[in-house]
Amino acid sequence: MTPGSTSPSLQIDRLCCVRGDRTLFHDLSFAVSGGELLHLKGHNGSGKTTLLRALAGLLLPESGEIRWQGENIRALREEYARHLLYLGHHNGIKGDLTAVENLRIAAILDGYALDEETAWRILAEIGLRGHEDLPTKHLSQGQKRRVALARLLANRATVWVLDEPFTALDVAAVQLLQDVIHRHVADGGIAIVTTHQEVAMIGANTRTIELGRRDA
Amino acid sequence: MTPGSTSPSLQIDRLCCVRGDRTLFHDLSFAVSGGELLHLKGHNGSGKTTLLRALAGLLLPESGEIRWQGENIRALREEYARHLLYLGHHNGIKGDLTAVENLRIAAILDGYALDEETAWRILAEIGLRGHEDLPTKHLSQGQKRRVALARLLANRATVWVLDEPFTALDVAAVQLLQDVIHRHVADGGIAIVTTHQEVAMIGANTRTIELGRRDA
Amino acid sequence: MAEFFHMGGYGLYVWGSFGITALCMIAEPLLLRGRSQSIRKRIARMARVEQEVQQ
Amino acid sequence: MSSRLINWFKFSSPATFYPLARKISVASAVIAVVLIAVGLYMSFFVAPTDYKQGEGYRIIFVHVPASWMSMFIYLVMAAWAAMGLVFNTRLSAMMAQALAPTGAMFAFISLWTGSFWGKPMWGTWWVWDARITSELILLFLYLGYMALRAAIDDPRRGDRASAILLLVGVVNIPIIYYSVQWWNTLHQGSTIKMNAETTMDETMLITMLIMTLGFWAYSIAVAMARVRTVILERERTASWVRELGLAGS
Amino acid sequence: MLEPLYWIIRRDLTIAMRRRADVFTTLIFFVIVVSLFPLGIGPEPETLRQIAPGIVWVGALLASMLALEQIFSADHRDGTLEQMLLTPQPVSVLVVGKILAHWLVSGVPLVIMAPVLGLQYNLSADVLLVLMASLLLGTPALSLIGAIGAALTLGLRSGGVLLALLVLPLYIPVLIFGAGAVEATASGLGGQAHLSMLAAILVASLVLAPLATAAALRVAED
Amino acid sequence: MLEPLYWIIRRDLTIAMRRRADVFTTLIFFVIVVSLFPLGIGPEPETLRQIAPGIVWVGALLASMLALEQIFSADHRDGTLEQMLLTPQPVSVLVVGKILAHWLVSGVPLVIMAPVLGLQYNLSADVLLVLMASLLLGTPALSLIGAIGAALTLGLRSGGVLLALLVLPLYIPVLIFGAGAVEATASGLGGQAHLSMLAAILVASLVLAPLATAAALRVAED
Ligand code: HEM
Ligand SMILES: Nc1ncnc2c1ncn2[C@@H]1O[C@H](COP(=O)(O)OP(=O)(O)OP(=O)(O)O)[C@@H](O)[C@H]1O
Ligand SMILES: Nc1ncnc2c1ncn2[C@@H]1O[C@H](COP(=O)(O)OP(=O)(O)OP(=O)(O)O)[C@@H](O)[C@H]1O
Ligand SMILES: [Mg+2]
Ligand SMILES: [Mg+2]
Repeated sequence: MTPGSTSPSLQIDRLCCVRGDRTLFHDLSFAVSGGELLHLKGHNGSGKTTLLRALAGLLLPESGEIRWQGENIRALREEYARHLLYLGHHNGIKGDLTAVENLRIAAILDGYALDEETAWRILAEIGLRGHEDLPTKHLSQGQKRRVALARLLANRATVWVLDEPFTALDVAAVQLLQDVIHRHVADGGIAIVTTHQEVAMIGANTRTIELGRRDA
Repeated sequence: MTPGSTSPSLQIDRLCCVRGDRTLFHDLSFAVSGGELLHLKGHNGSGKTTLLRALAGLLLPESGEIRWQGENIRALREEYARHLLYLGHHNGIKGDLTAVENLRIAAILDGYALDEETAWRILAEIGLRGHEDLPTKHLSQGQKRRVALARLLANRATVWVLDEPFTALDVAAVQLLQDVIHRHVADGGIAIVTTHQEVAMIGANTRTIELGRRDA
Repeated sequence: MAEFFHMGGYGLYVWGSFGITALCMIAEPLLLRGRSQSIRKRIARMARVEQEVQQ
Repeated sequence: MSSRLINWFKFSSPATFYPLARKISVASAVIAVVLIAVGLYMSFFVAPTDYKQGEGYRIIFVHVPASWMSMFIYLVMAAWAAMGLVFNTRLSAMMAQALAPTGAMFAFISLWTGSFWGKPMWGTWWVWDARITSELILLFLYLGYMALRAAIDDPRRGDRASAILLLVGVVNIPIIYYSVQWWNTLHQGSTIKMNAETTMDETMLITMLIMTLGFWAYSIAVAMARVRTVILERERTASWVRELGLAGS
Repeated sequence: MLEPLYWIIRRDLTIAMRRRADVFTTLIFFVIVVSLFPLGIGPEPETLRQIAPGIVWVGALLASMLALEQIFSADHRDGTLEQMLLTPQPVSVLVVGKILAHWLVSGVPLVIMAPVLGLQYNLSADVLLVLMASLLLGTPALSLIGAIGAALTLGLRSGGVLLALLVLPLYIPVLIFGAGAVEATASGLGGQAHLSMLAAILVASLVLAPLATAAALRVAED
Repeated sequence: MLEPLYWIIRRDLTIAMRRRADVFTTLIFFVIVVSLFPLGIGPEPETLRQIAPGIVWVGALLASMLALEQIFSADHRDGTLEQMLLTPQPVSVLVVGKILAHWLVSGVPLVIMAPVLGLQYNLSADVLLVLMASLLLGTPALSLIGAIGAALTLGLRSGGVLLALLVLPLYIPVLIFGAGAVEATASGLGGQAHLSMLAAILVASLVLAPLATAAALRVAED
């Protein structure tokens, strides 16, 4: 899945994030490289979402650096975006477009073409058969989440940053998603995932980082 | 928790709900009475949210009746509302008010007064100490959910209708919430809960209803 | 004949009025026909799909 | 009494009304064609030339019926909406929905033909006369109703929301009408008044009546045809629709 | 019945105070729109004075309508509206509370600001007084009528513009009598009759609008 | 660079077509606002003809501004905007696409409708032509400038009104030259000079606005 001469690597160097009055974390340093799954843990409000948004380049950290292949992601911008796939609390799909249209437009903006047929196949794989050409606003919570996750199956990005991807999914879908993530990592990709659910994220190549300490 | 001469009972009679083109369920009949916990299961898109909204009186079913103590809830309206507590996918809290203010205003609209002190105690109990007087828009996903759930600790309603209450909660909070629900049921209340997480909702007095069948 | 269409100098106005009225009252049923046909086709397709599924 | 009530509710079911609507529609269409043909003939060949306005006055034969229909249809829609809210019958809302485009069309025709009349008579396409202004507002009310319907995806929700809008609108129509009247007459210097030319010739009156009845029949025919389409659109999953066997048509 | 009314108003005013910018933005919109016209029309004082009542009133009407879009939408989005429909309080009471709070925040500043704008157009003192009176009677009616539209368009994507389409035709009587009162005073005819009509409209909408709004809210949450 | 542009436009036009009502509501808002003024001002044809260019232009300006509120907000709420910022495409290109699509849907109908409204105010044929030309040059400039404001106010609760506040002052030059062109033609002076100024504004905003908007979007998602 990840061609490229050197192994991909993401370095976090003395990162510090502040929201409102509170310093969520500071002097946070770690590195993730190809083939690793990073499971980010922490109680509610410990700063997981904040960290992930910083990793995606959406949020400017207070201090510290995030480096992709040795270069600051702020400097790389579009170059880094080519290798990144971020899924946040929002699904990032348009309610007025069908699942197929959503998937294809996302692919084109990500810089590669996805033909209609492949899109249908991927949606079927993720359990949306029969719902492919409904405007997604008519889907249930879990179905919408699946449309968003379908991008994982289509995408060629190296770094997956997933914020609570398992919410709203039923048991079958959780299983499927776990498999997809493990396959991505086995292929040499990077996955950074938060989840409160004690799902089997624990594999041979899983690292866990725990943020925050229960305060008061 | 539930005073009242007769045991509370909620009857669902030949209910049929249609969304868009699809009939989600029809001829659905069951009854829940005091001391029972109903766990609603079903894959994504099977109609759990739809059913819960109908039970809360927010959604007009295509046909069929929902009866509280033998009378249609459409006829009872405010009378039924007095006994009901519904928590949906939305948290139903104002981002500009603090947790304490949110809790107190909800109580007053529900028809009982909640003094400041009790509100603080409840919020501490649910793990929000130190965040009580921050505007809730500055809280994290899980913390917001906790503010919403604090109403369970303050409320005197008999029927709890909870749509995926465990989303976004960390492990400690999930445990706490389970205890609260079980205590409510033990006290003679009714709880109707959906969740995809295989949490220990299974107790002595738990009934499970499974909606829908995986289509295609 | 030409005199009839001339309408004593008011030709543009009289025919402009009657013309638009006629146009509207003819176009409306035609548009409606299109709408009716498209829903009929859709129902027929739904029935066909259903049969295929059952087989 | 009770049997009549049952009968009524039977016809308020879309499934039973569907075939009935077709019969009504066809019959009205025939009547409309005949009446409008007769009306047109009389408009151009029987009615005499007006001594003051010359041939131009013939516009009256479409203008006035269209104006009347546009106002009348709104009232009928509001009545259906009220019935739908009270009895919770689905068909009522569908009837209101089916009438709206026709009503809007007549409001538009009224404005258009009025302008085409005003230009030769007053030398301008438009004046801010009370009646003209309220006809314009009526068109806005129609458009608002249709836009609201179009914006709501769930048809049952759309039914109830647009019924509320119609009822609010119908309460306001008289207020709007009189306020506009007052606004216009209290104002100094309003130039021209739209006045029905003295006494109307009897043939003119009869012609106008025939055209009005023709428009009326036309409205019924179109509304019934449209309500059939609306029923199909909304009940497309119902078993009775599938049993119609529409595959061929 | 009065206690929940009080609390709803208090709640909404608290929220408004936390975001003080909101209060001013409606006002400033009003000021800008009214000041925009001389730029579009040209600086002739006589023409301007003649059209002043109409322009101030149209400005107030647009400002009030735009502000109205927010009256329920925030509550709808975060789920608090849904919770309000599930309380044992009559919905129309809650609606009255919300409208009243909204008017206090967005309507009253318009009434206070209007004379200043009137000065820009060279209106005399007694005309300004009538202008204020007409706005004092008219803006609550606008809020009440507009709330129906806001409830009907709740959650629809094209909310803002659709609201305008639904509500502006219903605003016309208020506009006519409001601007009419000012103009009549300016031309020495006395605006008494117009003001009484405005008062009548206010009373009628106070009775009917909350019911219609409550019904529309129930539909919107379906 | 052209392919993503094409797809963004296509995407937004598809969505607009799925909700055809949206296209018409902006238009109808324009029609209603312009028709509202005579009700406030009075029916005298001479006064009305005099103020017509200003009113039509202010109407177009308000309609365009209201429609603009939606340009990014839906994408922001459902998270697609966030995703767009994370694509390898230059953000300003995506912004140009979105603005262009938005203008096609909301600006062009205004240009086409304007002459009909001009008729209501008794404008003559050549004046109507200049009115259309000025709107054809002016409305895209309004969209471009307004997009900056829309991006800046993204996600703020008081979005609509705040947007008005930020954007209206920037609209003033467009309004002055736009209405000025029409008025100059009506009074026989010829609107050439005004129209060239409008064209200059359009070019300038075409160069600068997308960059500013892209920067503002990055800030909004922080
Ligand atoms: C855009 C312009 C116009 C509009 C919107 C308009 C609208 C209307 C409406 C709504 C009515 C029905 C009123 C009622 O029955 O009470 C009507 C009737 C009528 N209109 Fe017009 N009108 C317009 C222009 C004109 C002009 C220019 C004339 C003639 C000079 C005219 C002559 C009449 C006559 C004679 C009637 C019948 C009056 C009656 O039956 O009482 N209209 N028009
Ligand atoms: N916009 C904001 N302004 C101020 N403070 C904020 C903001 N967003 C988040 N915070 C604060 O930052 C802290 C961390 O938030 P974050 O969303 O990163 O937590 P999280 O680890 O993702 O929690 P959860 O598990 O509940 O999703 C919270 O305590 C919250 O109070
Ligand atoms: N507004 C709507 N319009 C049309 N169809 C809808 C609408 N809302 C939901 N549906 C359809 O109804 C079905 C059931 O939705 P519902 O939200 O009740 O599912 P659910 O069981 O809660 O699923 P989940 O576990 O994903 O939350 C879905 O298949 C969806 O397509
Ligand atoms: Mg989080
Ligand atoms: Mg659900």
